[in-house]
Amino acid sequence: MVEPTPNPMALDLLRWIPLLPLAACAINMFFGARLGKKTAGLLACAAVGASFAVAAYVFMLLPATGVFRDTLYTWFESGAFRVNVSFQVDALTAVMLLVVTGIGFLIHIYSLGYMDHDEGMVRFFVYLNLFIFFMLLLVMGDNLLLLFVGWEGVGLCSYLLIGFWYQDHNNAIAGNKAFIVNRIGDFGFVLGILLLVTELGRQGIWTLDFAELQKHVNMLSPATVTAITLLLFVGATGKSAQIPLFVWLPDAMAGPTPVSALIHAATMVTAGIYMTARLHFLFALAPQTLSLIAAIGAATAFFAATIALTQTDIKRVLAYSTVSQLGYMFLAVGVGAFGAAIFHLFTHAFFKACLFLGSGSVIHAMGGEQDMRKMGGLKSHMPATYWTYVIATLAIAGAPFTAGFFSKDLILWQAYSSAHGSPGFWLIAWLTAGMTAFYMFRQLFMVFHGGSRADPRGQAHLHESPAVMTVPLMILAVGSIFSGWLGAPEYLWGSRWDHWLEPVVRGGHEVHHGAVETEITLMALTLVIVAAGIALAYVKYGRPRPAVDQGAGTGGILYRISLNKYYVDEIYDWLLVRPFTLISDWLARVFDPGVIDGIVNGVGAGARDASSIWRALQTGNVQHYVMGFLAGTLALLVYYLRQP
Amino acid sequence: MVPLNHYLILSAAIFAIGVVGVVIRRNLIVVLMSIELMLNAVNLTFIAFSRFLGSMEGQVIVFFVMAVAAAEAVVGLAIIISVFRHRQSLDPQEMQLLKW
Amino acid sequence: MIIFYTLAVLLILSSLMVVFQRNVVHCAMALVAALFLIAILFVTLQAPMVGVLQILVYAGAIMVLFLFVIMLLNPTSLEPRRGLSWGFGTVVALLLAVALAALVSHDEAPADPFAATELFGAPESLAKSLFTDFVLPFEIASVLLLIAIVGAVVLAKREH
Amino acid sequence: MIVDFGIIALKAFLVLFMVLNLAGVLGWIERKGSALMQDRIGANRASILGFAGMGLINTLVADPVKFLTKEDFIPPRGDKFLHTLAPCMALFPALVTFAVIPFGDTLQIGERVINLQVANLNIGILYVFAMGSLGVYGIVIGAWASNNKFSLLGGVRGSAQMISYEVAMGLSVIGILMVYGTLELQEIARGQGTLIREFLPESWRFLKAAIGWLPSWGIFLQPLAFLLFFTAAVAETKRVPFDLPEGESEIVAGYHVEYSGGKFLMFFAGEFAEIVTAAALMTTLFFGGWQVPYLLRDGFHFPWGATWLLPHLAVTLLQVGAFAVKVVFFCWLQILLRWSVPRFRYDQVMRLGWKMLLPLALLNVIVTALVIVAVQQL
Repeated sequence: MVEPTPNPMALDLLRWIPLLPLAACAINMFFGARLGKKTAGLLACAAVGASFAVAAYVFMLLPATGVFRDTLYTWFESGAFRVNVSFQVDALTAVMLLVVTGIGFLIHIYSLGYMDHDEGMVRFFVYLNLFIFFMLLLVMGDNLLLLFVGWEGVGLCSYLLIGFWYQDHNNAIAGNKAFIVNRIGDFGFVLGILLLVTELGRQGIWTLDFAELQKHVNMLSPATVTAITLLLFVGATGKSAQIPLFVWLPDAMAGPTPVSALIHAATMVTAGIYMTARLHFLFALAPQTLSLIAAIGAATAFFAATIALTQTDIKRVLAYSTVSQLGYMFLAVGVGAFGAAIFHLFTHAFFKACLFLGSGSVIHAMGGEQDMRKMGGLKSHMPATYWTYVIATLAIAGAPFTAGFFSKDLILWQAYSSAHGSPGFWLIAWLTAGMTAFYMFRQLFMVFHGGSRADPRGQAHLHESPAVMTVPLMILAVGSIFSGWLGAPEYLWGSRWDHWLEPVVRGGHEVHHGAVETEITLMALTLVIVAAGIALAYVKYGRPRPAVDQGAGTGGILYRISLNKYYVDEIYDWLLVRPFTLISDWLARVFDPGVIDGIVNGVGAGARDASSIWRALQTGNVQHYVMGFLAGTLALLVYYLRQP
Repeated sequence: MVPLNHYLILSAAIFAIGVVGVVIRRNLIVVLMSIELMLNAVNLTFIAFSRFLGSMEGQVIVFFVMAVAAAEAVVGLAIIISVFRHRQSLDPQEMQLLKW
Repeated sequence: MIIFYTLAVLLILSSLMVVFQRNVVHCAMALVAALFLIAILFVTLQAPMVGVLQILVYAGAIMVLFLFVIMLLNPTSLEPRRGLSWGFGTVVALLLAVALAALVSHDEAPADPFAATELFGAPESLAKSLFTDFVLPFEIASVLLLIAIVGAVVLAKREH
Repeated sequence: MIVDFGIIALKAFLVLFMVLNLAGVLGWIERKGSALMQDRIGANRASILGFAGMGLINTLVADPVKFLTKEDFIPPRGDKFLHTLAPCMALFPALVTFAVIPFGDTLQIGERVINLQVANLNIGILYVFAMGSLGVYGIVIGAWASNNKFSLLGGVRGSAQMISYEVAMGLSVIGILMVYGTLELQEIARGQGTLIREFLPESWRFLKAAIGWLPSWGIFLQPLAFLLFFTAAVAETKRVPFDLPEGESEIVAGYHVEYSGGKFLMFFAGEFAEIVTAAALMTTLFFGGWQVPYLLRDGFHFPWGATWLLPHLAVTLLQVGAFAVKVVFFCWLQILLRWSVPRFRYDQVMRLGWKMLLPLALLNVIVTALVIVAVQQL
């Protein structure tokens, strides 16, 4: 069912894409202190910019159905099983490359301004470069193991960056939470990889190369494939914050805002999507898994959206919206529309990064204040931020002819029309779209419109961010409009996108297109609910009024549930954390001292008692030893004398 | 001319005397000296053999034995000094801490 | 002939003094004497080089070191009377002597020495074999001595 | 056979006689010389029938008599045997060393060729050092046997100092051995009979022209070695500025505090004998021994070509005389030194020995080896 992928062309250029950031990271790590903040930051940006240039160049070179490969060396080889450290670039990877390096570059520049006052700036850029390196490893690795290395690496960097301001205990806690939750997911991921290897090995195929896998995947029994894909998906839920492992992402907002933009919106959290798309040939063979993915995606999307409705922390709103958008992507994956998923990933990277950076700019202006209830009326103070924010908001809400519009509609349409899709999925996604529009505009109004609710000193402090921060915002804003136009539906100028990704995700689900008028109707419906959402937001928050937050159905049970995020954290705490801590506590206090130490000490004591007799021989007196030595020599001599 | 055996017996006797010193003396310095005595007994055998078998190797070996003996004496005496500093005594019987 | 036996007797006497003198310095002097006698034996065995080295290294350096240490520590109290061990030790040692003698002296041992040339035992020949066949042991010995020096300094240095 | 033994015995007696008398004379030189330098009159009391002979009577007659007639005191808690043995051990090495020092070339009487050297060992120089190394015992044993804290201190100082400087001394001579390629002192002395140009390769014309005419003495071929050897030798004699073991002003009289009478005389004589030994060694190793510049077996051969033939006996006498003159000169030099410089501090002595002489001597060895290799290459 799968034609062999075209033979890869060697291109030594590739290795520089990941290696440049790594080099910058190393330099800053060892000499950053001496280089000074400015130089270190510029160096980091330069490195990422350079690798972006290379990536763009490679992108130009890349023919429609081509694969570039650059093998550095053989990592390890045991018997027939051989893993290379080698990079490959095909259409899918190319897209990811552009997103990672491009947006990464912009965010680096933005960070120059944002982290200006922070004395940990050098450390920050070291982490950031390291993250870029691992992310590139993740998307460029030509085998599952390399991908996994990158996967773990980005997890590590995310941990480091969430806890960047480790002086505050809560940040450290948040970092731990993210790391641990990810570990749970990664555990499943590892199991999946192992299962895959062993099962294929059983068939005599020892490999992890994607190309090889694609060739031989049909050797596996459906049940096995289902198991593997499920396990892999567990990993994906961890990394991409899906139910049930999404809880870490909102807390991850403890990190600096550029980090939230880069890692927890644009790139890392999409690793799960990328992984599923990369292994689409595998997932395509497991319909049950796909439907589960679709269900979870839809659920997450809806669920997160409902939480986002009521959050008051500017970054948390964005965080939940990220979760929700990721849900969209998984929904698309679930219905077999990998192309659509990647497309939304692509556009989402732009406007979500823009939103985060905008919020960062706002926080910067508010002097660290993140509570939307204390904001308002910033429009006049920071126009650049405001307008870019508006554009991004429109984009994510799915206003016509913005990026979000195209990608989201594509997903909705696929959810409805594709073989795995169903009206149910469409309905959920549709409602979610409405809520998205509502909470995004709620945020917009609360932050930028109306009168300022900040205390006088804060008002005095208000200022537009420097160009180094606003310029990236503008670029991203432009991106969040036009990046979508690549994937326009058939009834408009038609999609470059699918054709572009065709060769890669071919063998995924042939998306059979339904009737165009249906598609248009659905699109219209979406627009309606989006408009409704916006209108509602305006009614509730748009018009200037003194204290905003008390509105919005105060005290409503639903409101409180949503505000408290469905008490998920508390539930997990009761269900998992508490028992776990109790058990380990018991082990530490009772089992370890009693049993483990008991055994160890018992052995020691036994030896000691057993030796109590012979110990007397060791008098510690050298001359006694000499005596024994002498006796032995004598015995030997006598023995030799008795020889004839 | 003196036969080889006599040299060997002589050195055997000296060696044994040295052993006695090592075993019975309760003064580390004397013990060390007795060891030197034993070494010299061995040297004597080497030289005697090299003379009677007409090969230089014996003398070469003695050369090395001397080097080793020098090193051994130096380190041994250094140890004795530092031991004596801590416990004003040279009696090996009083230095029995190194046991169970 | 006579030389050898006189030397032998003196040698044994002085060695006995080394072991059975109770005064450390007397022991040391007896040992010096023994070493000197052995050196003379070496010379009679056509090993003048080694003999002189014996005096130079043992009598000249090592024993002086011993005396130096004896004086440095100057153990005021004479060593305690020997414990039970000494009777046993002597007996065992005597046995050892007998056994060794019995072992080493067998009949086919050459009675007459090898007809030595003029060069035998001369510095040239010794040096030749030292620096050709035994060059590696030679170097190792030098390293050993270096290590010994360092070790001695470290050990004996008074820790401040 | 008998005659040979007779000759050897004669040589031995001659040497001993010369050395001991020289030692005695040195005592006189020391006292009167110091008086001269310090603008005193010095020993002048003792006289026979009014004849004092500039103190000669004092030092050569009165002093020995006084020493020999004094009570020989042995400390009560001391060790009688060792206390008596020590002075002998102090004197013995200094004297036996002379056995291998050549005081002249071969003397030919009839067809009998007599080597003007008591014993010709093929390991001569090593023998010298071996004997020298035994010199320590005199001090150490004497110091310990007198059971006196000052003498003990002196003994400790002495042993440390002598061991330290023996090392430097031995290493400083290695260069000489490399240059003349032998251990035999007689050979070394003969090796110094030629001119430096013999040691230089053809290609070094300028150097040959510049210094080629010098006699090939050790001092010219190994100047650094001489300085080192001289210093070490003076230190070995335990005289000012290296008289730490005695150090009157610090530890009364050091190792021979408790000595009097004949034994003290022996220490005294031993010290002067050591001076003579050192002088003789310097002469033999660095100043051509019995060589007279340009004097060969059959007479003088000057570098500019002139020759002046002499009879064998005259040549021999000249050479022996030259040897004697050189030795006396170096004795005088050492005594001069004693009255010219102050005493080192103990740490200074150790630093000088281990941190200056030793490294320099090693350096000298290395450089010499390199030069020799270079010369052989050319």
